[in-house]
Amino acid sequence: MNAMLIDSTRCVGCRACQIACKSWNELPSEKTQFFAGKGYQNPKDLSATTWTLITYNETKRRGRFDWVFGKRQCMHCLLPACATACPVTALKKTPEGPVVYDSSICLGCRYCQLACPFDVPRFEWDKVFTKITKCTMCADRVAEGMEPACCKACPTDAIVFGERSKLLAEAHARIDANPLNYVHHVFGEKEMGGTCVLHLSDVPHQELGHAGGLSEEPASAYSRPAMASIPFVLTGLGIGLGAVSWVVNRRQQLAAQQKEIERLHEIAEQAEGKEPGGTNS
Amino acid sequence: MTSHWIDMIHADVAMVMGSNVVENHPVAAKWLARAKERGSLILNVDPRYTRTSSFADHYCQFRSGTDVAFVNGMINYALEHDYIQREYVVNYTNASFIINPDIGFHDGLFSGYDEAKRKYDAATWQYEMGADGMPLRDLTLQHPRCVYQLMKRHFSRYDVDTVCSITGAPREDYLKICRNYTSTWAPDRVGTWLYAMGTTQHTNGTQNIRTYAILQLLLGNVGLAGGGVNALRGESNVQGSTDFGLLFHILPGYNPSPLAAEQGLAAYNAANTPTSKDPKSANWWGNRPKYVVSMLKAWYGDHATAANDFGYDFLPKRDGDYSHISLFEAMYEGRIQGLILLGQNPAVGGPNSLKERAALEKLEWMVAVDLWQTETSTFWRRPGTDPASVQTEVFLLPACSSVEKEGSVINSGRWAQWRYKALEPVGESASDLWILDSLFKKLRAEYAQGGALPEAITKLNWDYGTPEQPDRHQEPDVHRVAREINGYFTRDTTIDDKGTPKSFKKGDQVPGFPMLQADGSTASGNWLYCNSYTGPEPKDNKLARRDGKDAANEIGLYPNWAWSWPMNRRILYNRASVDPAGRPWNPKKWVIRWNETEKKWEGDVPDGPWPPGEKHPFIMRADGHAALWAATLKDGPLPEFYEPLESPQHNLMSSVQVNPAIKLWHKSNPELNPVGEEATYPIIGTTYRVSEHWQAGAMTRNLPWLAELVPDAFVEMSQALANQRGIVNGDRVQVVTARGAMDVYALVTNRFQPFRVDGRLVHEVGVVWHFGWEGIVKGDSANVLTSHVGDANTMIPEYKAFLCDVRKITGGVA
Amino acid sequence: MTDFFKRTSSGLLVLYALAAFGLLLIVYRFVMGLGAVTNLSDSYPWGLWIGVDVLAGIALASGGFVVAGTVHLFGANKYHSLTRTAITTAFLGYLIFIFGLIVDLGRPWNLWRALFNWNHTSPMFEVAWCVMLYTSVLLMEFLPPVFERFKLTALHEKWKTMVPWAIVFILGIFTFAMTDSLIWTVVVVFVLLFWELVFRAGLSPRSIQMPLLMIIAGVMFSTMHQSSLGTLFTLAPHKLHPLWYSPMLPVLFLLSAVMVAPAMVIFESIVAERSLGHRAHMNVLSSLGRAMPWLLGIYLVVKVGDLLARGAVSDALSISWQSFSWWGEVLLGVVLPFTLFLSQDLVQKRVGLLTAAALVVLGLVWNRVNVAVVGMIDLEGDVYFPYWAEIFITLGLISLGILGYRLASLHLPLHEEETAATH
Amino acid sequence: MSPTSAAKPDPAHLLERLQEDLDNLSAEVWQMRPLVFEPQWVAQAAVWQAQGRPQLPDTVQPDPDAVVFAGQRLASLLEAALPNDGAGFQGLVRWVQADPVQIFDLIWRDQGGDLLARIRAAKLPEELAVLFAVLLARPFRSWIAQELHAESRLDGWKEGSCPLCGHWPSLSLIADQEEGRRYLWCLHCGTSWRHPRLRCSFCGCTDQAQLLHLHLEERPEFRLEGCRSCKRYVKEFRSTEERANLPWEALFLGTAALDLIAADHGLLRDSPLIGATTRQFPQRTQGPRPVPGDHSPHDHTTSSNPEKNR
Amino acid sequence: MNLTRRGFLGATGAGVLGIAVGVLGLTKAAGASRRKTFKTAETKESSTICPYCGVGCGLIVSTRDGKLVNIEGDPDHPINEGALCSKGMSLFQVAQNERRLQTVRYRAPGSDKWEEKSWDWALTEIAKRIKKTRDATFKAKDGVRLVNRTEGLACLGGAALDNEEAYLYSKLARSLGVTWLEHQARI
Repeated sequence: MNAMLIDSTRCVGCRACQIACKSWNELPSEKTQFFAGKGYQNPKDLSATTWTLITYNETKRRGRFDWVFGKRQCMHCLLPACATACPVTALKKTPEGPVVYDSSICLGCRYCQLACPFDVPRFEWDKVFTKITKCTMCADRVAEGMEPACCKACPTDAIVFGERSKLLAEAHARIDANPLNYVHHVFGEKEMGGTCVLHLSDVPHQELGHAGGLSEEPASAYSRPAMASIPFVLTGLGIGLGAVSWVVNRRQQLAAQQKEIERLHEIAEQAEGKEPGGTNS
Repeated sequence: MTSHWIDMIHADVAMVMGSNVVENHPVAAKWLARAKERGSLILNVDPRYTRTSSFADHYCQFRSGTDVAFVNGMINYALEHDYIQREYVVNYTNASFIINPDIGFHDGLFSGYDEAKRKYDAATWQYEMGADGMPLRDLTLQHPRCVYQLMKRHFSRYDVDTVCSITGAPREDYLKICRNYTSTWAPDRVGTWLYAMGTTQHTNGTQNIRTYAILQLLLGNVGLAGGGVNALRGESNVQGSTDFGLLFHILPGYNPSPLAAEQGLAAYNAANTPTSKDPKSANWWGNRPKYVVSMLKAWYGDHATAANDFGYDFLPKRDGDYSHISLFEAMYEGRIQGLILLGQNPAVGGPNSLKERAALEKLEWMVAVDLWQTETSTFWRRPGTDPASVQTEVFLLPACSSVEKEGSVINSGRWAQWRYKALEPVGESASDLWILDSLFKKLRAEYAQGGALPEAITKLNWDYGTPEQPDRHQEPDVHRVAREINGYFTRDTTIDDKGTPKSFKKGDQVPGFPMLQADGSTASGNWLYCNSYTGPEPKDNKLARRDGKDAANEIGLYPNWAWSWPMNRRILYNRASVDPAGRPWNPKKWVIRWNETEKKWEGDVPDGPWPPGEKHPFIMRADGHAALWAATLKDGPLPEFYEPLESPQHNLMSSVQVNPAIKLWHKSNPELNPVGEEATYPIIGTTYRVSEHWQAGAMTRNLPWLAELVPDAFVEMSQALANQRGIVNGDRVQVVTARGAMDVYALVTNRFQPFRVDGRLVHEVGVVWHFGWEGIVKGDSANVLTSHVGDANTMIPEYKAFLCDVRKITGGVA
Repeated sequence: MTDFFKRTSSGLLVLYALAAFGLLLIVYRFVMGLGAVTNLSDSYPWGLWIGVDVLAGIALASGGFVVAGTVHLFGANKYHSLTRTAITTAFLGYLIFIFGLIVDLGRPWNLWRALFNWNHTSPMFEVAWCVMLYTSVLLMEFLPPVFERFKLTALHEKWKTMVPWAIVFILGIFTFAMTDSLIWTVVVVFVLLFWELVFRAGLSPRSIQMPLLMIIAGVMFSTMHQSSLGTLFTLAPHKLHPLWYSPMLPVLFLLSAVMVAPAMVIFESIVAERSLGHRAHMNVLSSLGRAMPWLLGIYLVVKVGDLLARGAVSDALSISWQSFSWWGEVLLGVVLPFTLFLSQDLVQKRVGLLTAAALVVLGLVWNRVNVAVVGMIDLEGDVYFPYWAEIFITLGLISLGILGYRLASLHLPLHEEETAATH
Repeated sequence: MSPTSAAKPDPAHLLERLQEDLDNLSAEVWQMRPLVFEPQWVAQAAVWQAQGRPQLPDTVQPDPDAVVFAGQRLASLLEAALPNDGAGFQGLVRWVQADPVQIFDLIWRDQGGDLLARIRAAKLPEELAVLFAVLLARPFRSWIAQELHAESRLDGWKEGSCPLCGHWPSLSLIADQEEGRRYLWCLHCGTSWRHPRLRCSFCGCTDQAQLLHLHLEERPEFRLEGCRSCKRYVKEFRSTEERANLPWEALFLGTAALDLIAADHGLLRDSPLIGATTRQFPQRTQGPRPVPGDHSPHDHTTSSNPEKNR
Repeated sequence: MNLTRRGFLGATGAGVLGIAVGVLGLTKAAGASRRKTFKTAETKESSTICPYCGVGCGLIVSTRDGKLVNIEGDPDHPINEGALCSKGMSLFQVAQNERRLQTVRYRAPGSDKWEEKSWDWALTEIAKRIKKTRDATFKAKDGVRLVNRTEGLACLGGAALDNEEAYLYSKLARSLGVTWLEHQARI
């Protein structure tokens, strides 16, 4: 299972990765104006033509002012919320690691945008023949035995590509090697059931623009109880409704027969009344 | 750079001052990161908290323009605590030299200052010579007039409190920087100093570098692995264009271009060839006549004979100052009719851009050669100009990019590397080589019918394998040019090479510049590059070598990768990295080592073949010793602090407000050269670059992906200043100086903090200068704000400190 | 044409105008893309259309299965007269919903993909299947009046015999699709077949006008997707405001759908009576009205109980748009109608019934909009307000629905007297 | 898909199984401890590496019964993997079973000429027989490589040939995960070593105009790097896999189509199979190296200079 | 890496083992007949140095029949070891950019637009103008001293020029007697 380890302490904010991503995926540039973040952040956020973004954050670290850079992109979760949500499996997790998207079967319902806890999938609002766009961990390059374009471009090796277990070990080794220099938490190790993009940082991860307060269970855990109950509810209803309607209709039928019988009696009595003094009961 | 990029890894402490290495040389950050992993400290001193500061271990802010005060204080700190490598200083620097008895320094001025001419007479700064013609020395460094004592007295005025008051640096940060950096005085610890335009672009730019050199020499860091004074140059071949003399004051190989007073080659040689009586001084510039003659032979070939001084008379003799500022001042006065530009964009990059753009209109014709339609090529239709009123003819020739032509470039670390041609030039673009070659062919044809001094052109030795009629599909043979630069024998000669006679045939390539002769038997376009192309075949082109084998000392010299001048030496002055007996100061990271048994040097190419102790290490200096005391500079033998031309603060060190030796253009050419006062322009302004754009911006603002990252020019200011002016992040503001104004966005940030200077708060703002009216993203260059005032020695403009004001643009005024 | 304008009442004119304008905008949407017609963005992928057309639309169409269920399954024959109108409303409601969904989908031409690319973990997958199949069930329920109108008795008889087997088949596929396991499919099919045989044997087949199995299927499908519309939002714990987010969302959605059914029927009958002149049987409606407080009460208890259980009371008491909107929904939508329905005389009068029912319907729509739009928190603080075109398209669709209903009730024997006449 | 293999399972499965069998064979032979590792080999390896000479110690002789075992296992293994087209193949199996030690001895002491003579005498399919011999010696050489390279470093080695056994590389990997660095791989001992890109591994020519990269139009990631000056080539591919667990043998056999392309372009396959039989120490001359001839039999006897060919 | 997924075996046309067997000459006849002409392409790779800052990073440019295919960092280059910064990464867009100047342009005095001209015309005109300006402002003597300089002509530029180009530019300018010779090193 391939993964990426992004160490924001090594990132110097040169954004070679943003260019490499646009270059390899041939994404057009956006009309941007001035800056969006606290530093030179552009464009403002991920978009249909920007699949990865360096965030510029001014913060305090150990009492001193610091300027730290985070990298926003698809986290390629192990059990992705978007794949769980997508009604037609247009988004699915591949064994090699990347979560890939197939526009030929996508409905465009945008449920994946709602479900994604990291707010990553983007939609082409301005086009008629639209599709969902997001970072694909360069699945085509990985398939050809190459590492993703942003890993290849990073001059200070802040982004490293490799086997997830190995990268996790490397991340913890780095934390143990200089404990003062890192927050003792690898973002992505457990979030939403664990992701294939792991972040190391010397400031709390939320300050780098990463989503906070995420649970450790995968998204499917939220919808599983309801979805799992379908067959039981179906059968239960089938039996229950059938029984109730049977009982009620049976009773009504009997009541109807009873009334029928009584009506017959009345007719019969009226008929007797006309003859010698019927015993009107 | 005296060392090179990879060498930074060996630094125990790396000082980044006057440079934003992480933003403007990002890949260098890789080597600093590895140094950091090895546990070395990165220090960063910058008016603004940049990406380098966030990368560094310690950061200290200081007011733009006060670099001399800051580092003089560090020198004083080192001298006071005796953090100096004594053996290195005594043996290898001129600390022990005695100075002329009449030397004096009073109230900020050295002796010999002529107020009217604003010039020094350096007679009183010279060494006191002994009877044998050798300078007097006191190795105990006690003599009151020895350089060491003069320095102690001079720098003692820069105590920590005064320096912090001038520079606005917080005291504890300043002390932390001093303590950490001066810790490299120990022989086995070494510090490297990385600087760039932040240091040089001041009125006392040269003295800024002098302070670094003095401190590095005192700490014994020059010549060692992980040491040296390293200028991080901004362009891929600015080192090469300087090596080949594209500056008014030098010819290729740093030989001075002839002055009007130097009539004839003999006079030139006499004036420019230093002599030394000290047998132990190599005085390498003593070989200058060989190099100049060889160059002239390369230029004028057979026509250059001893009789006609090898064509010396053809060279133009200059009189006065022809630097960039004087050039545009002359152009403004209409004294220049024609301008040829090869890949330069002064309309954005030049200081006081409004005056320079106005000057361009005075031209009759202009030739611009570039990859893009630059601002300079369309100055005639810049915003606010009526093209009809501009009578200049403009030729805009399309040049091809670096991947569409073959040739070599030399990087900041003096590695000359070969580039292969991967693609055909796009459209009708052509390489600059072809353009120059074709232009010359046309000129030769024109001058065949006569004109002023036609021989200067027609007799040029110019044949690079292209037909007489230029044809774009026939490139000049770049290898032939490279071989001419290296140099060849013009006739069969035998030379004694260290005793053994060696004979060469006519046309053989010269193996190295020690073989160059002054008698015209050798020709070499640039002596520094002799040894770069030592054979007739492309495989002898050392610039194209790609062998990654490291030298024996395994410190990342990579001697077989490409080639570096001189003679493939990777670290300059590396003889200073060993003690007089030849033992490396720092055995763990030795650069060169004397092998006693085999009687030869190991490791890097040494500064000269002599065994240890036979020659002083600083071979390019006449006396062979590093210059703590530099008598050749125009504004003082020792660095003295003066305020920038436009400064909000009077000089606390002396009554001399501004560098006494600079030319004051606002007095000689007042038009469009006003100087702002603090009253109307209270805020310090500076200019800088961002990682995503490059120089005048043509090469990046025309690229959609880079344009998207930094789309607009902006001014960065502190939160305090923003609050004071009612400005919010993202507002359109106007930055205005006495010379010009520009509308930009305001980036309010905590990365700028006000400075406490002389007890009061002073604000500083910084503006990015890459922008112009061409390209995908447009704007204006911060150089409409900067002024025509330059450094005393180099005339480099003072971009980094001026006075400005920032006003919020309210309402409709967009 | 001119007399057409004179003849139709001003109200109808407005409906025709809205419907036409809505259709025009829909065409514009498909020419220019979603961005040109909506204020939707990456932080608000779902807006008014999902809130109103989808969530509220389906909930309000619950009348169909609730009324049919109570009448046919629970024997409450007195509401018999309402079944046909309720089913018509439901059927038209679902058609409008599907049309609205197509407008909202980015790539509607792939809708059929849902049939072949199965994803059992996705609530949307279940909603898609349920809606497709339930619409077909509704179509079946809707057919009898059509047969009667066009006197296709042969078809009617064939319909009666074929429907049960169609239902078994539909439910079979549905179960298999949902569970991907043959065992469950067999179980469900067995149960249904069992009841069908029992019904056939026990009750006289002919006498039952409506095959019970179809009604059961109607109720089953509705329970499925009314609840799974709620499950949709369980996947977005980090985005939906704690006031609405809860694991009980499916139950809340189902309960509110059931609760609004009678109110919708009341509302629609009274309105239909005014415009179409069909006498609404006050006694039937008021008895429905009397059932309302029970439903409102249960829903309120579950909703508030769930809020307390999740400890989100503090959010309710805090000052924010969300809390105002929550209180509005609960007070106006549930508590006020609860009190109105309790007062005996009000239940008798048309006006009273109409206002109370309208309030319940309004409350339901408000709840759905809250969950889909108001409750969505955006980190960067963008605020979403529907673009005017979105509103007009929604109005256009609703008016189409109403016009459809009007057409149906004019031409089809939906009402009591008509059915009696043709019997 | 070619007719013959239609019946058989997809060739990739075949190759994958062959790869696993070969790895298992090496593991089994290693467990038998056929060789005694002498510590001074490490020091000697460092000295030889500095001189540009392969590190394989020459005075070592694995014990014969390990060789016999390897021979049997290899024969059975190839029988399963390769299609048996009539007589040619059966003869080979019998030839191996007859006297594996003799074959092993020839290949171990790199007596290529004698080995070829015997193969031709037995009228066996030449290439496959040599492949068989190489695979026979492979476990023993790779064991030494394993032990040696645990201690002695390889990064000082700048030659194009194998640092351990001196043969020409059979495959070239571009390790994209390590910034695109290039590693060459030797079929004979399984060693992979770092070698610069844009440089012919055979003649060291760095004139980039001479180098060419040919590949199938739609599969650019599998290509061959050829050199116009010395007319030789090596097959090259990109991967982010760890070098240790790459299926090298399967890749070598699987990319045979590239060999065909090379032949079309007049690049001589200085067949590592034929080349295997002679341990040339490539004298790195800057210019094009004399082409040692392709399939045509030529004198494989040891080169004239004994000291060189130790 | 399992081979089947990679599918490269299939892609090489015939069943590879058949080919392998063929190529290895096991069954020479079979091998030859199965030979399929493969649609091959040639990728040329060459090294270059980044035109932006002074670090001098190495890059590898790959082109396929004259068209730029990819630019990546040069892994064997000791300074950048295959890494690049944002500007280096964008070199692809310098080589392929429709905003690049592709024709010779001339602007007549007072005109407000460019005219497209041929190279030959432009070079001839420029040579004429240089000659006119040089001859007009050439000063052989300054008083008694021989100076041979022309101050009417200024030459700017070339920190991005190659060394060989800078050398020829310096040689040409000095031969013309130009003293106004400057470039970016001083600004």
